[in-house]
Amino acid sequence: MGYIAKKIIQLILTLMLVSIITFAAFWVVPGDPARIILGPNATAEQVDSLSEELGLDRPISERYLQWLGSALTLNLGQSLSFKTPVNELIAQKLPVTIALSVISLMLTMAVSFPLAMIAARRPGKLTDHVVSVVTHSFFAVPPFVLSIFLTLIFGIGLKWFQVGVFIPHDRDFWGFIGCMIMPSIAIALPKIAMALKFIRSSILSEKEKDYVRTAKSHGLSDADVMRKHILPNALVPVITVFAIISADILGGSLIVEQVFGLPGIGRLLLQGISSRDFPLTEGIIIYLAGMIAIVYFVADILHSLIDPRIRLK
Amino acid sequence: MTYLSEPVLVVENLSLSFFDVNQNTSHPVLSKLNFDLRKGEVLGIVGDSGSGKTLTALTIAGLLPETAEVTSGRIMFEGKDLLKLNAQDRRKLLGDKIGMIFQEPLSSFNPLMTIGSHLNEVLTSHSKPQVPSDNADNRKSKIIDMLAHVGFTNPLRIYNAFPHQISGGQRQRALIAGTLLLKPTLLIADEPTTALDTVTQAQIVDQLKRISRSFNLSVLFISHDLMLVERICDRVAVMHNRRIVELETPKDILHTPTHPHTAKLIRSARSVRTPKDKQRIDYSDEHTPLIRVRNLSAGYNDSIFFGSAHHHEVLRDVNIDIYSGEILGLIGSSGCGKTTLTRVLTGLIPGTAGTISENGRLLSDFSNKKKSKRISVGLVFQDPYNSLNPTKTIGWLLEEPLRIHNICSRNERKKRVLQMLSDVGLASKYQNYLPHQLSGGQRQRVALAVSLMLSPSLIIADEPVSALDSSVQAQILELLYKINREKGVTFLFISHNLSVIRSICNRVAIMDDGKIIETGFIDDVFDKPRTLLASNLVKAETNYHPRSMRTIDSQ
Amino acid sequence: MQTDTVFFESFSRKSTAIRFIVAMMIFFVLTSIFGCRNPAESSAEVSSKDGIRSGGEVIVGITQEPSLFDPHTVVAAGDEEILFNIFEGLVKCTSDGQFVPALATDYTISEDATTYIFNIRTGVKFHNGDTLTPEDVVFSLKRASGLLTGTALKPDLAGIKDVRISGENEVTVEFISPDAEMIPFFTTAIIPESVSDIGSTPIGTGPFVFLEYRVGESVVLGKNNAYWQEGLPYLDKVTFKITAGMDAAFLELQSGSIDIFPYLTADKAEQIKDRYQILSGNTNMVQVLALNNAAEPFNNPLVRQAVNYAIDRQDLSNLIMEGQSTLLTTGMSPAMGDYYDATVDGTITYNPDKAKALLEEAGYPDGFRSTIKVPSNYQIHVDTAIVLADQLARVGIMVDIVSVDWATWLSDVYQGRNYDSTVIALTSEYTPRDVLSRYVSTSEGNFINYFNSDFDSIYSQIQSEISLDERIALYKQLQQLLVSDYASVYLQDPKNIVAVKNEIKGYLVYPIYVQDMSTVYFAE
Amino acid sequence: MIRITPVPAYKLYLTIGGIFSSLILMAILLSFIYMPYDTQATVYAAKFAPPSTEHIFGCDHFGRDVFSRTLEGARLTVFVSVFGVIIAMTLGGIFGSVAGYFGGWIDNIVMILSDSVMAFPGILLALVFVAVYGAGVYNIIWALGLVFFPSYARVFRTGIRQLKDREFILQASIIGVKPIRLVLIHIFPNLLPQLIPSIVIGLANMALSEAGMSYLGLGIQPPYASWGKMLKDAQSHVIEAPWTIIFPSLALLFYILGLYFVSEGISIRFGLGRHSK
Repeated sequence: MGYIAKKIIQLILTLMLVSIITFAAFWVVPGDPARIILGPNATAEQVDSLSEELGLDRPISERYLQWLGSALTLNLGQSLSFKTPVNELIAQKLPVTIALSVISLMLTMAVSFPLAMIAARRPGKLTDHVVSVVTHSFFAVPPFVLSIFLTLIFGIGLKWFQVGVFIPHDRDFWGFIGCMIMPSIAIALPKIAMALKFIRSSILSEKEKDYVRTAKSHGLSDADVMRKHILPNALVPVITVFAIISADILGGSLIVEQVFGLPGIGRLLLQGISSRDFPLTEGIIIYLAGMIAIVYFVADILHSLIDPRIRLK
Repeated sequence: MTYLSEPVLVVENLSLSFFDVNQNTSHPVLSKLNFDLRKGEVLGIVGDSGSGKTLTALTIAGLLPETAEVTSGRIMFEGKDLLKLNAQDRRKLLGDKIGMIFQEPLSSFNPLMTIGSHLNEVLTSHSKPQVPSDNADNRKSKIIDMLAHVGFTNPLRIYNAFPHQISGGQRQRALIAGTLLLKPTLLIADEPTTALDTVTQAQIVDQLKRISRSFNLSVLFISHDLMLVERICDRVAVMHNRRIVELETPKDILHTPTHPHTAKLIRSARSVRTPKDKQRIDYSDEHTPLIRVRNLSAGYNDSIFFGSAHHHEVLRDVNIDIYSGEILGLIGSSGCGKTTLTRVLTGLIPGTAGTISENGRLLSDFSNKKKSKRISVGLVFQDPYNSLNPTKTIGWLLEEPLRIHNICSRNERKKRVLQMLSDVGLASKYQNYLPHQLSGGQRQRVALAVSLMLSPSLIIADEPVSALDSSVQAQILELLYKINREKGVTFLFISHNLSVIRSICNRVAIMDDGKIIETGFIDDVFDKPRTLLASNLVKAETNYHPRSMRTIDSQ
Repeated sequence: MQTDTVFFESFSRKSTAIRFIVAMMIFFVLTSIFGCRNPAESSAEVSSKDGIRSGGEVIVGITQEPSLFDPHTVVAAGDEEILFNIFEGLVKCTSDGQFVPALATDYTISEDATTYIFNIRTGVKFHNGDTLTPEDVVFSLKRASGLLTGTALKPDLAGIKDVRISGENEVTVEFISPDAEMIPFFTTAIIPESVSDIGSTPIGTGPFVFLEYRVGESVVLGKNNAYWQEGLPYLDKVTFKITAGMDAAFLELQSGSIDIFPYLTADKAEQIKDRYQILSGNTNMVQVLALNNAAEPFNNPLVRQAVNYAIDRQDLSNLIMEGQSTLLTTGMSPAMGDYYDATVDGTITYNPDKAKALLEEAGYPDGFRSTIKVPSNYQIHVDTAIVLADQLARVGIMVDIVSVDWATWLSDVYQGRNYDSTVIALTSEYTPRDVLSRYVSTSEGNFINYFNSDFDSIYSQIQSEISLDERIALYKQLQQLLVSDYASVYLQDPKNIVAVKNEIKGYLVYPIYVQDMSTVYFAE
Repeated sequence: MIRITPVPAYKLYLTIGGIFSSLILMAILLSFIYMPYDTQATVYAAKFAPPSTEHIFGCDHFGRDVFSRTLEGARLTVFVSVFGVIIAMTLGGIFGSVAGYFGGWIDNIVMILSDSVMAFPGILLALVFVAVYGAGVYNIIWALGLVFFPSYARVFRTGIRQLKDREFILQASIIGVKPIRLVLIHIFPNLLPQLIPSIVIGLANMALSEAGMSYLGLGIQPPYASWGKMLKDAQSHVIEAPWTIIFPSLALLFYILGLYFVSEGISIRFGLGRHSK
């Protein structure tokens, strides 16, 4: 109980800090939202009247406190440029980003675990080296370049998918998932190298633990030793690594969304920043930071569920 | 009688080597081993680390690492050559016909599984279809029976416990229970008691002995402790340098060693126990002790979050006097507060109440929260592999105390380092070595040298020899002794090995649950222990080495 | 050895975890092959007439997020692209830059150019079914000109004194001062008086009806079946798909998932010409290397002159536009027709030696160091800056390119005027006044800090001048002043290159920033 | 048993890694000594010129020599990643050491601070940073340093917490070593096994992040070349001028794989925190 309470306090403090950092950033970044909305040809009067309409004439500290006050009631305010409640905008875009991240994460796991097991089967041997060199080659290519190549090969060349077609999840759920596959691959490929490296070394270090010898001396088959003893133990540190990877994936979707033309939260965020849309940006960042913090939180809980040494002191 | 029974295991001409992928070379680790093990017999294998005794065990069990290669010989077990069996058949023997227990009882268990599920695995992985009653309930009751059999009074609790929730001795017994579940014919015990404290050691060894008798079980007992092996084994094989150099009954080995290495082992085991003429120390009342600790309490704060702290008291009202020039022994079971006491004495953590004075001068008064001065103290740790910074050369490490206190010129410092190296019996070339290039004994010498560099009035030696091979142990004890006598350095000597304490200490203090419960001269405490704990400790020690004690006494 | 079999044995052991993993992998492979299908096949009912097939859907790629749907407050060019199809004014711009009556059937301008009288078209219906009335026209013009609230939503109409119904289907607009050039501004949208929030429920009289806007995805328009122009539009549905940028859009073009894409670069167009028709037209844009006339060293006319001679406009046009642009000398594009002063053509030519000499004369024999601030969201301006930097380096002017985001550009360069030089395209809607008003010293848009009192006085003269010929002459004088003062370096009027799928016809390229979808159809 | 590896694995790794890394190093050296073409010279006639003896890597959409730009890119990318890592490590080292050494509430504060930074999508922080202070080599280095410092703080903190109670550190503090010397001289060298891999990963991440930022238009300012910037510029010409994307990609691949191989070789050779015994 104390553990969870501590984590929740930490979560709240983190989110507070994140919102303050964002606020501070907006304080120093040049640019006037009203001018951006109206463009260069608008007159000063137009800009002023829009500013007043949007409440931009008030000092930013007052705006922040007001924002904070309503954020505590889970109302993130109204977007300046879209004149729509931020919650509504985020609710529209979040499924895309979450689906993208979850699929990428599953893909990373689905590929990295078997590969890591193959590599760790005989460390230092040819397969091991081949696997790590191949995955690291993917790691060495920026995600947007990977995205472009994937699009060229599978979208334009082989026509396995239609470039730029996006099917909203409320229209056709499986079609929506289908649109996420290629972007997910682009996000997941570099992460696989990272995950693989950690899982492999975790398996290898568990393999050398004394309990493995004990299990073998009890007559367990190698496969059983791997499945019942090595993998569960190897999983413990890997959970943390996957929490970090999840956070990375969330950040990485920002760029990949651009290439694949997915209307995710990342794109909304870039718009928020470039239009100096304070409530929108602040709202999205809080959501993203909250999601990342929750991922870490879940990782901690999982950790304690798997490992009795944390659970039962 | 055992000599007449048929052999269960015959090892013939067994050689093993390791292949180093990085160096692309192969080097031998076992050379032409020959021995046999009869039904119901306990065969001991002793030797220093690196002599090949553990590898012998692993070869028989078939648990060698991938880089190992059997280059010659055969291992006949119940009439079959184990080396000719395929991996699966070999595996089936393990746990069923051949049981194994290991040194480190904590890491021998998968931390994520309960003891019960570990033992259950032994049964399920050897499930025999012809046994109709093989179901979960039966298995559980079988396991609980076996746990009771190895001496657990509350087997159900152990069954449901996770490894970290029970003590080392309990884990080791649970492990033994696991190996016995399928009634094997051969048990390989690889240093099963080394990591345990004296009392538990004695219990486990007795248990093994009893089990061997009641199950008519052949045991291959591996240890570095000649005296321990002597106690429970029918025959002893001495390994040295990859070979078995001697294979005899314990009696023959002890009395008529034929190989020089055996003789050396015996000598070092005995020299520890040879009473020396100890320093004459003035314990009269008018003589102020070097260190006087009064009503010392100390503990730790478990910081939860931002200050809200929970204090956990470890030391309670500790009173202890250490006299100049003496070697004071400190005994106590693990977790009794010995380590905390050393931390407070060395100034690593503050106490919460009480005083420490040096030569009658008050140094620290924790009750008043006065800024305390440290006593000049050196510390020698148990694990020589961990007590030297692996990234620095020996010379650098020795020079560091002088350097940071800016004690003398550069050249003078170098000179003192060389002097100190020769004082602890190391050649001057070692100053350019890194710790990992040194043996355990050499490192312990360096550790002692480091703590001597600032000429402290007190050196706390925390189990300084327990991690070393017995032949090296004697040398290090000898060195401590020499330094105590020649330099007049005072020692607080912490150990759980009572015979070591007895042989080198002037006085001994017994600690339990954060308190000093008994202090006195060695002979007084050992012959007429006043407290129950002290008498238990002494009893365990004498049980443990009955014959060796006799040997010492008879000389 | 023994561990070889570990992995494969674990499969045979039917570990749930591994089965799950395998199932996931199969799932991914299958979905990646079959998952994504074309969402909608164009369903078109055929009503053939001159090879025009009525019906069908078209996807138009755009790169900017629309922000406002209120036609009177909209300023961003990207928004007007879309709104052109929803709203209409009394007059309408055509693809050749003419203004023809739309919701007005005809109009007359009084002799003194202070009164405009419009005859309102009858039988026009708004998208909500209401009929267009003269009251709607009066409401719309009053709203736009600020007669309702006091603030002119359309500053160009701020000179309106009164709007009134002057007869059956006749609306009269009175101006405070004479102005003969107001017709283009009557493109201002006519909106129904009954709709209170036009921004969220855009209802107009245009050929297409607003259906849906999904932030970051698309704006969807449907056919206005009751459109007053007989037979138009042809298409059932138009989707303006918001892409993440030119590069993302180009990938989609290559795969064919966008039907029409404007503002393409020439070399990109070259790559897709087998599937797309490449159309091009003038944009009436003035791309300029704007020099801050108030800051060192560009406050020195000699330096500005030197920079003008140091730039090789043809080379720039070749590199950036594959030559698909009109080179400029002054601050107006030849697209402005009669107003353009063709005599300035060729007065400034690439002459690096002269540039160096001028620099020396200006006191910079070894050149100087300076910066170009470019808005990073416009690739063309960044590219232009790269080429300019190279060309300027050849005469000793070392420029660092500082790319800033649009928001920073607006606040630092446009409003703060805190910069040495910048590359930007000056767009103008319809009139020469739009183009040249920004050089008046008091103008808000005069971010280059140009000051010439002659310019100011000629400009004020124009406003009261009624004679068209006189006005044209005065406009030409202004253009010459810009050249002789070397106000900035006028670079080019880039062509608007539009890719249109081969089977789609009827697309018209406008000289203004609009996408007219009413004439677009699928060929038989 | 048949041994398939005649060459020890670490030698193989070090050799390949050495070849890759030295190619990049040579590129940097070459860029200082001899640059075949002005990297910023725009030549219409050479627009999209394919690789030839004149331009061995071909030319880009402005007719700039890709080979020269790749050389310049090597300089910039390596500069950005190395100094980014140095800043991240310095900041992370200070914060992590303080947190790990003192523990308690200082630790809590530092960790919440670094958690907050980590909870930010990294690229976003860099984005805000660049929006405030403008793009440019030095700002990018600072932005990347700031984004990545929490992960280094964690490495240092965990390492120091583990080492702090190790006996040789206790020994050092008993003989009177002051905290700063203890951390710098006695602890840091022992962190190298954990630090070397995180430095390598850090260098790779910096190079990749720079590319990502360039993609969003926040990276290295034109007309200067970094590999990331070149890739971004080249992406729409993949089909007509594949050389504009292939060569910078290869350079990036060599850089990252070279680093990876070298660190792998080192860690196998010295058995740093690994399986090999």
